[in-house]
Amino acid sequence: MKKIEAFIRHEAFEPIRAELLDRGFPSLSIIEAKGSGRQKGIIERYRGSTLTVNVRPKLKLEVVVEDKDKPLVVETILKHARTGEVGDGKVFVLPVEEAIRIRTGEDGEEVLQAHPEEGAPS
Amino acid sequence: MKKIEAFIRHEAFEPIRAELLDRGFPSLSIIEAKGSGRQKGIIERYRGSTLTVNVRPKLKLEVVVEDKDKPLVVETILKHARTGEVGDGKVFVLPVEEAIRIRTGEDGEEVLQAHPEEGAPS
Amino acid sequence: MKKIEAFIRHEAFEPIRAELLDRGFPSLSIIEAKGSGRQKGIIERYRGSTLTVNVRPKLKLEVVVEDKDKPLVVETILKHARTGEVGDGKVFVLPVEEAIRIRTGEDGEEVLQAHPEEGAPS
Amino acid sequence: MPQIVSELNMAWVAVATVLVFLMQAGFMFLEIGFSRQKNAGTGVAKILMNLALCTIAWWAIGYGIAEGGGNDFFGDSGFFFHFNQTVAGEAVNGETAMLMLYGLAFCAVSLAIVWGTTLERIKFGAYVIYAIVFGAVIYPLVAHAVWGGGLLSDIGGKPVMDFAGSSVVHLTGAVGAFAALLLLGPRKGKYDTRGKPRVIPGHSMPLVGLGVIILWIGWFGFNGGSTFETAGNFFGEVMLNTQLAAAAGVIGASLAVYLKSRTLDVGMAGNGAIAGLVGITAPSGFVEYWAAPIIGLVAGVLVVYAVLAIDRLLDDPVGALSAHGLAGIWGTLSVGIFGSARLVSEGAAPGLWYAVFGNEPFSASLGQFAVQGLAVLFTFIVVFAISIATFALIKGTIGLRVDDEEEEAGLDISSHGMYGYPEQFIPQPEYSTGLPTTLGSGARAATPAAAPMTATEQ
Amino acid sequence: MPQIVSELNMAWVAVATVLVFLMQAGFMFLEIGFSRQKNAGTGVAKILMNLALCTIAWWAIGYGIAEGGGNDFFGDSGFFFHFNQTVAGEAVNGETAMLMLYGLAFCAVSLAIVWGTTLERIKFGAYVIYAIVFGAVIYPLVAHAVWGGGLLSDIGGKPVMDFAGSSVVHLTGAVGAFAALLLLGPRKGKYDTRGKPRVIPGHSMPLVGLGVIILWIGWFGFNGGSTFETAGNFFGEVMLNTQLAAAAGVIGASLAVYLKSRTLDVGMAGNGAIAGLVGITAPSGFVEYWAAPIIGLVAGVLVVYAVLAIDRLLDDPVGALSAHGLAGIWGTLSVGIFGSARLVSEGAAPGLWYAVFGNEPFSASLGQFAVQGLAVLFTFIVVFAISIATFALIKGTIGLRVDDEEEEAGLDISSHGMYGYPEQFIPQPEYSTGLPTTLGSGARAATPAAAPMTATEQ
Amino acid sequence: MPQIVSELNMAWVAVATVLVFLMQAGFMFLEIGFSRQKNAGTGVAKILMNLALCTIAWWAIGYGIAEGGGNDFFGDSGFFFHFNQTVAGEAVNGETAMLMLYGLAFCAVSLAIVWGTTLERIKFGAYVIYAIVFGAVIYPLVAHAVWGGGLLSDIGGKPVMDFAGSSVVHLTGAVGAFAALLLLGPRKGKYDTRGKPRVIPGHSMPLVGLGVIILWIGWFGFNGGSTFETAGNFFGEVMLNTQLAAAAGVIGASLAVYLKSRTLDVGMAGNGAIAGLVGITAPSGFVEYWAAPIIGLVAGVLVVYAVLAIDRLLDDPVGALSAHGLAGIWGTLSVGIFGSARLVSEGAAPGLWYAVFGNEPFSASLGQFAVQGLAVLFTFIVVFAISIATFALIKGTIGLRVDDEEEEAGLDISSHGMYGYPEQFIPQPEYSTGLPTTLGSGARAATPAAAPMTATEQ
Ligand SMILES: Nc1ncnc2c1ncn2[C@@H]1O[C@H](COP(=O)(O)OP(=O)(O)O)[C@@H](O)[C@H]1O
Ligand SMILES: Nc1ncnc2c1ncn2[C@@H]1O[C@H](COP(=O)(O)OP(=O)(O)O)[C@@H](O)[C@H]1O
Ligand SMILES: Nc1ncnc2c1ncn2[C@@H]1O[C@H](COP(=O)(O)OP(=O)(O)O)[C@@H](O)[C@H]1O
Repeated sequence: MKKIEAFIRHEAFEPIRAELLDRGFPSLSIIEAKGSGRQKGIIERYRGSTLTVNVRPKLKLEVVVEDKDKPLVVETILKHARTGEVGDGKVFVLPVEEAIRIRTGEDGEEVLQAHPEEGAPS
Repeated sequence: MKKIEAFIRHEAFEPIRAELLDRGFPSLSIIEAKGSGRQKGIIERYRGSTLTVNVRPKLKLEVVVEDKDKPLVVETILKHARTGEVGDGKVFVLPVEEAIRIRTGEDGEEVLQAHPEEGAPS
Repeated sequence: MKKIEAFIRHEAFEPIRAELLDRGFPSLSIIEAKGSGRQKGIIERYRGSTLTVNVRPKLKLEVVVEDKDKPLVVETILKHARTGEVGDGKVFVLPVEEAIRIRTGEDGEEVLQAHPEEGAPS
Repeated sequence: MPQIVSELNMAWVAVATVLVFLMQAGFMFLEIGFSRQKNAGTGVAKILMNLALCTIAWWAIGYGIAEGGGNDFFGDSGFFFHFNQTVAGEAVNGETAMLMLYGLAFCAVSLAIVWGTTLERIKFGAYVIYAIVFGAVIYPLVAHAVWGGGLLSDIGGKPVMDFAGSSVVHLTGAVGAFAALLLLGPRKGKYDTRGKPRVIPGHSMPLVGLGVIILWIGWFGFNGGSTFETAGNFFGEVMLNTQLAAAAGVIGASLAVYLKSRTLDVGMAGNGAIAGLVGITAPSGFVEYWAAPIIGLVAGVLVVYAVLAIDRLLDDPVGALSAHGLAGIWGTLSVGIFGSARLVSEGAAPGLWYAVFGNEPFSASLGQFAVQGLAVLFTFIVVFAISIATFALIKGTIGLRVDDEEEEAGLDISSHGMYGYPEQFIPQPEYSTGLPTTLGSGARAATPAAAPMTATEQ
Repeated sequence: MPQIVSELNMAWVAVATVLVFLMQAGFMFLEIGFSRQKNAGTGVAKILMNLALCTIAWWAIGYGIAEGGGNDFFGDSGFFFHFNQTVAGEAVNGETAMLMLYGLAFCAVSLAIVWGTTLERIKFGAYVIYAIVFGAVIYPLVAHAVWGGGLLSDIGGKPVMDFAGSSVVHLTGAVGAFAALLLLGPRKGKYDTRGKPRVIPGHSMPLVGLGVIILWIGWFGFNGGSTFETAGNFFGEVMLNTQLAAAAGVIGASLAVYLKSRTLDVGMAGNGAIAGLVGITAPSGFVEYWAAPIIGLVAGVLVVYAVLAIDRLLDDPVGALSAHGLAGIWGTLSVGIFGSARLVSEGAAPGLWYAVFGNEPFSASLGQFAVQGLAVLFTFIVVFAISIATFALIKGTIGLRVDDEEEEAGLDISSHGMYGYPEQFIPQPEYSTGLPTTLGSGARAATPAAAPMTATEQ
Repeated sequence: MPQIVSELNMAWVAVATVLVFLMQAGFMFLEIGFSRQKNAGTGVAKILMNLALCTIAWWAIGYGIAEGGGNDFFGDSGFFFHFNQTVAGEAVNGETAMLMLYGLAFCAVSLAIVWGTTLERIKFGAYVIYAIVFGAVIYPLVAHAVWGGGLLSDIGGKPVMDFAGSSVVHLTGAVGAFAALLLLGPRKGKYDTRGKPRVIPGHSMPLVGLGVIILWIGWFGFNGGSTFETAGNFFGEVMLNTQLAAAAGVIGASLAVYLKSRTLDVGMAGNGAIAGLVGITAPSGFVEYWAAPIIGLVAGVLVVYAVLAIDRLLDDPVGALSAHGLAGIWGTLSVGIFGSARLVSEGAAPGLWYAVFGNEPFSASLGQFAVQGLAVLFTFIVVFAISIATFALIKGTIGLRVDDEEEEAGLDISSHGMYGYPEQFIPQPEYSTGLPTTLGSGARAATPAAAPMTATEQ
C-alpha cells in the first residue's frame, strides 16, 4: 500500500475529490498546512508598515491506496492541481505497511477498496 | 520503529490518550483534519438554501513507537475509537528509519521508550 | 528520498526556515499540531474551577529531501529547536519513494533540488 | 401638570426604554460568549424570537394583566392595547403608550434571564412556548402584585419596595431559569462518572465583555428610568447609586475569585458587575450613596461563592441563578436593611440599619424587612409553580431537550442548519459550494431524511 | 413657542440622532457577518469612509438641496452650512444645526444600505465616488421631493405620506444597491456552470446578530425622532408601532423559512426584523397599533420568499434588495391601506382598509394609495437613473470590480494590505515578523511591484 | 431658574453620561482588536476593574478635589460624596449627583486612554494601583485647574478654553500612557536585533471597527453634553462640529496612509476618526462649522505620520500617544487659532485666524494662543510627574511587567488562567475536560507550584 501526500492549492481540492469519488476513491483526508517553496511569501501592510509572511496557506491531501491504484490517483491530482504557476505544490509517495478499518477491525488492502455503491457520485 | 497514523473521532481521543499514558506511552501528537470516506457529508442550510459539505472534521493521531509496541498501541486505539458506525476512521502504519529527541540530540529507539516516572497517570 | 518530520516549538520555526533557505532549501511545509510527551499539560482556571489541558500546541515541520541532504537539514533543525527544556520535541525520518512537482509533472530527486536563484535569502 | 412636564418625563422614559431594549444585546452576548463555538448562532435566533413573541404577548394580554387596574391578583383592562381604550380608568394616549413600551422592555429583560441556564441543549420550540406564557402571564402577575396595585403593594399598610425590579424582574427570570434547569438537566459531559463537575469553557471572553458593558449601560435606563419622571432630578441619585454598586460588585467578585483561585477570572469580574447591578436594582431609589457600594460589594462576593457552590449540583453556564437569583434576593432584602427615611415609599419603614445604629423604631424596620422577604417568597412560589408546569408540559409534548447526537453536534447545525461561524467548521467556500455533483446531492439532501445527523451510507 | 419647548424638542431629536448614527455599526456588522473571513476588515474601512464623505457632501451641498426651500425639484439655500446664513428663509441657529445633523444621519443610513449587494468584490474607489454623489445629490433630491416641500409633498392636493422614510431612505438605498449590482455581477463561484445559485455562507452569525439588534435599537430614534417634537408624547405611539412591527417581522420570517427549509435560519430571522422595521418606517406615524403587527408580519414573510427568488438571478449577500427594497415599497403602500383618519397628514385620505371595512370614501383612499405608489415610482426612477450613470462612469474609468486574483484572495489583503483577522490567516507573529532577512525582503517588498498578488519568483 | 429647566438640562446630561460610559466599550474593543488572540481576554477584565476602581476613587476623593471649590490647586469639599453635604458651597441634590456622575464618566475615559500603550505585557496589579491614584488625584487635579475654577481658569484674565477636554481628558490620558511606556518598554519581538521596528498585527479588525464607531457615537455625549444645558439648543452646534471633524479625520488619515503605503489601512482610518474627535473636543464649543473639518483633517493627517514616527522608538500598539496625545495638543491649540468671537468664553480672545484674516487685535489672540499652550504644558508636567512616580513605585514593588514566559504565553492564560478564545487554543471540551485521571491532575495542578508556566516534569 502507498500513502500519497500532496500539497495543493485550496481551489484544487473539490475537483480532485469529485473525480476520485467518481473513480471509486471516496476515502481521503485533508489538513490545513502552510508552506514555502519557490513561490514567494505574502507582503502585508499594517498601520503603514510592511510585513512579509514567508509561508502561504496550502492544503495537504492524504490518500492511502493499494499499490496498483497509485498511478491513477496521482494522475488525478496532477490533472486538477496544475495551473502552471509556481505554488502548485508537490506530490510525495510513502510506503504503508498496514491499514486497519477501525469500525470493523479488518485490515489489509481490502479496507482501502472502493465499495461498489461508493462508485456513484455522492 | 513504526509511525502509527489514525484518523479518529474527536470524542475518542481523551480515552486513548489516558490509556496510552497509563500503559507508559505519554508521547503522541494530534492534528485537526477533515476527511471523507463511506460516511456521508454534512447537509447545511443557509438562508433557505441547501449546501453539502463533503468532508467531516476528524482528528489525526500520530504516534511513533518501537516495532514491538505497535500492536499494543494499535489495539488501544481500536478499543476506544470503535463505535461501529461509519466514520470511525482508519489506522495506518508506516516505517520510520530514525528518531531523534531534539532536547538531547540522542537518537534511536530509546528516545521513544517510556521513562519510568512517565508510567504513572499524569 | 527522505521525509523529515519534526515537532517543534513555534518560536523555533523562523530561524530554521531562514537558515534552510540560506543553505538552499526553500521548500518546506508546516502544520499546526498539539502534542503530549514528557512536558506536562497546561493548567487552566475558569470561573474559579480548574481544568487541565493535556496537549500543548506544537508546530509540525515537514521537509522532503534527497538522502544526502538529510543530515544537514536535521542538524539545522536540532540547532535552532533545542532549548534544553522538556517540550523541545522530536525529529522523525521516513522513507519516500517518489516525489513529483505538480507544476511541471517532472518527478525524481531533482524536483527537490534547490534552484540556483533560490540560494539567496528571500 | 402642564403638558411640557409630562412630555419631558416621557422623553426621559423613552431614552430609558431604548437603553433597556439594548440590554437584549447584552444578554445575547453574555450567553454566546459563555457557549462553545458550536452553539454560537442559536443565541441570536433565540433573542430575536423571544423578544418578538414576548412583545406580541405583552401587547395582547400581559400589559392588561400587569397594569390594567383590576384586583389584587391581575388587571382586567388594556388587552390588545389600542386607541380609544381605557386602561385602569385612564384613556390611552401617547404617555400610556410610552409607559406600556417601557413595561415591555422590562418583561423582555426578565425573559432573557431565564435562558442562561438552558444553553447548549434546549429545544428551540421550548423558547417559543415559554416566551408566550411568560410575556402573557408569568411576568405580568408578579409585576401586577408589586407595581400594579396588587397584593404586595400593601401588606398590612406596608408596601413592598422594589424600585426597579430586583425581584420583580431579576428573581422572576432566575426562578424561571431554575425551573427549566430542573427538568432539563446538565449538558453532556458536565459531570464526570463520579458526579464531579467539569469545566466547559465558553468560546469568547471579548463577547462576554461586550455583553457585560452593554448590560451595565442599559441599567442606567433600567434603574434611572424607573423614576418615570424627572422631578427633582431624582434620576441622578438613582443613576449614581447604580454606578457605585456595579463598581463595588466588580471589586467584590474579583477579590473573591482571586483569593480562591489566584487568578483574576474574566467571566467572574463580569458576573460581579451584573450581581452588583441586580443587587442595587431594588434599593437604587431608596438608599443613600454610602450604602450602594456595600450592597454591590456583598452581591459581588456572593456571586462567586454561589457560582462555585451551585456548579457542584446544577449546570448553569452563565451563572444566572447566582447573579440574578441570589443577588436579586439580596437586593430586595437590602432595602429592608438600608432603606433611608428620606427616600422610602410612604407607609414603608426605614431599614434595620437605621433602627440598629439610629433611633428608628426596630419593630417597624423588622416588619418592613419581613415584607421584603414576603416579596421574595411570593415571587418564587408564583413563578416557580407556573414555570415548572409549563416546562413539564413542553417536556411531555414536543420535548424540552435535543437528543444526544444533536447536542454533540451543537445546536447551530442541528437546530439552525448552519454553524454560527461557518468557516471555522466547514471547508472554505472555495471548495465546499462545489460542483454540479455536489449540488445534485445538495438537492437530494434537502429531504428531511438526509438531515445532518441522520446522514445515511451511500 | 416658548424656548423651552424648542429645547425639549431638539434634545429629543439629539437623542434620536445619536441612535440613527449608531445604526452605522448595525449595517457594518450585518455586512461583516454575512461576508467571508477574508473580507471581514474591509467593511470597517468602508463604513468609516462612507460616513465621512457623506458627511462632508451633505454639509457642503446635500443639505441645501434637500432642505433649502427652493422649487419642486431642489432647494437653493444652506450650502456649506454656516452661521449667519438663511436656509429656506430662516436664520441658522442651534435648532437648525440639530435638524441638519439629524438629516445627515438619515442620508448616511440610506447610503449604508447601498453596499449590501456589493460585498466581497467591489473596488474601494467606487465607494468613494458614489458616496459623494449620493450625499450631495441622490438622497437630497428624494428627500426634497417628499420632505422638503418638493414635488411629492402635494400631488393634486394629496401629500405622499412617508413618516420616516420607507421609500425616501430605504427604497432609495436599495435602488442604488440594485444599480450597483447590475453593473457589478455576482461573486465568483456564486453560480455554477448551469447557472444554479450556490450558497456562500457568511462567517459570523453572532456579528450578524449584533448588527440586527443595533439596527432595531437605532430604529427607535429613526422613527421616534421623526416626530421632530415631543408634543402629545406622540413619539410614544410611533415607538410602540415600531416595536410591534419588528416583532411581527421576526415571527413572519422565521415561520416562512421554517416551513420552507425545516430549519430556523438565523440570518433570516434577522432579515425579518429588519423587513418589519423597514415596513413600519413609512406608516409608523399614520397607523393604529393593531395594524403594525400586520404590516410587520407581511414584510417578514415577504423577505424570505424575495431573498430566495432574487438569489436565483442576483447575488445579494445580505438581502438588501428584499429587506430594504421590497419591504420599503410595501411599507410605503401600506400607508395607503392602513392610514388612520385621526393620524394621516392634512389633505391626505385614510387607507383603503377604512374605505372597505369602514365608511371612508373609497375614491379618496384609492387616490391616496395611488399617490403612495407614485412615490415609489418616482424614487425608483430618479435614484436608478443617477446611480446607474454614476456606476457606469466608475466602471468606465477606475473600474468597479477587483480582478479575479484579488477577489480570490479577499478584499482585506488586496485592498487593505492585511487580513481582517490577521492571526487566522498568517503564521503567528512569533515566527512571521521575522529576522533581519525577513525585514530586508519586507523593505524590498514595499515597492508596488511586489504587491501580494504579483509576488514574483525569487 | 424654573425647576423644569434644570430638569431638562439634567435629563440631557444624563443622556450624555450614558453615552460617555458607553465609550468604555469603545476603548475595550479598540485594545482587544489591536492585541493578539492570546491577549484578548485581559482587556475585558481590565476595563471592568478600571471603571470600578476609578468610580470608587472619584466618589471618595477625586470629585472633591476636582469640583469641591477650594483653592487654585485642589477642591476641599465633596469627599465621600453624600447627602446633607455642601460641595463648593452648594447643598448636594439630584442635579449635583448627575453632574458628579458625568464628571466620573470623563475621568474613566481619561484613564482608559492610559493603557493603550501598555498592551500585552503589563502586570494586572499595575492597573489596580494606578487606577486609584488616577481617579483620586491625577485627573482631578487637571480637571480642577481648568474646569474647577483652578489655576488655568484665569491666567492674567484669560481662561484656558478646553470645551470638553482635548487636554484635560485626552492629553492627560496620553501622558499617563507615555509615562507607563517609558518604564515598561516594548513588547518582546517588537524591535529586531538592529532596533528596526517589526509589525505585530492585532487579531481583529471588526472589533477595532466596533470600538471606533462606539467611540464616535459616545463623543456626541462627550462634547454635546459639555454644554451642561440645552439653552439655545447650543448642543446642536457642538454636535455638528463634532461630526464634521470626525469625518475629516477619517479622510485625512486615509489619504495620508494611502499615499504612504498604497493601501487603505483599516486601523489608520479608525485612528483618523478618533484623532479628528480628539482634535475637536476642545474647540467644539468655540469654533464655526467651517473650522471643524479643517481641525479634523489636520488631526487625521497628523496621526498617521505620528504613528509611524513614534513606532520607530516607542511601542504604542493602538496609537494612543498620537491619537490622544498629539491630537489633544493640536485640539487645545486650535482653539487659539479658530476660536470665534461670538463663541469664546468671556475674557478670552478670538483665534489668531481672526486676527490675521479679520481685524481682531493680534496681541490678544496671540495671548490666548499662549494661554492654550500653557494648558498643554501644565497638563504634561503635572500628569507626567505624578504618573512616572506612581509607575516607578509599582515597578519597584510588585513589578510593572510580566516575565518573558508569561508574555510569550499571553496575558490571558498567565494572568487570568484562561485564553480569551478558549476553543481556539485548547483542544475541544469534548476531549479536554477529561476523565477522572485528568481531574485528578487538575486537582493537583491547582497548587501554585503547578501554574501553567512552571509545569514541572512528571
Ligand atoms: N520538499 C518539500 N517538502 C515539504 N513541502 C514541500 C516541499 N516542496 C514543496 N512543498 C510544499 O508545496 C508548496 C508549493 O511548493 P512550490 O515550490 O511553491 O511550488 P512549485 O513546486 O510549483 O514551485 C509549498 O508551499 C510547500 O507547502
Ligand atoms: N484511504 C484513506 N486515506 C486517507 N484517509 C482515510 C482513508 N480512509 C479513511 N480515511 C479517513 O478516515 C475517516 C473515516 O473514514 P470512513 O470511511 O468514513 O469510516 P469507516 O472506514 O468507518 O467507514 C475519513 O473521514 C478520512 O478522514
Ligand atoms: N513518539 C512520539 N510520537 C508522536 N509525537 C511525539 C512523540 N514524541 C514526542 N512527540 C511530539 O513532540 C512534542 C514534544 O515532546 P516532549 O516529550 O514533550 O519533549 P521532549 O522530547 O523534549 O521531552 C510532543 O508534544 C509531541 O507533539
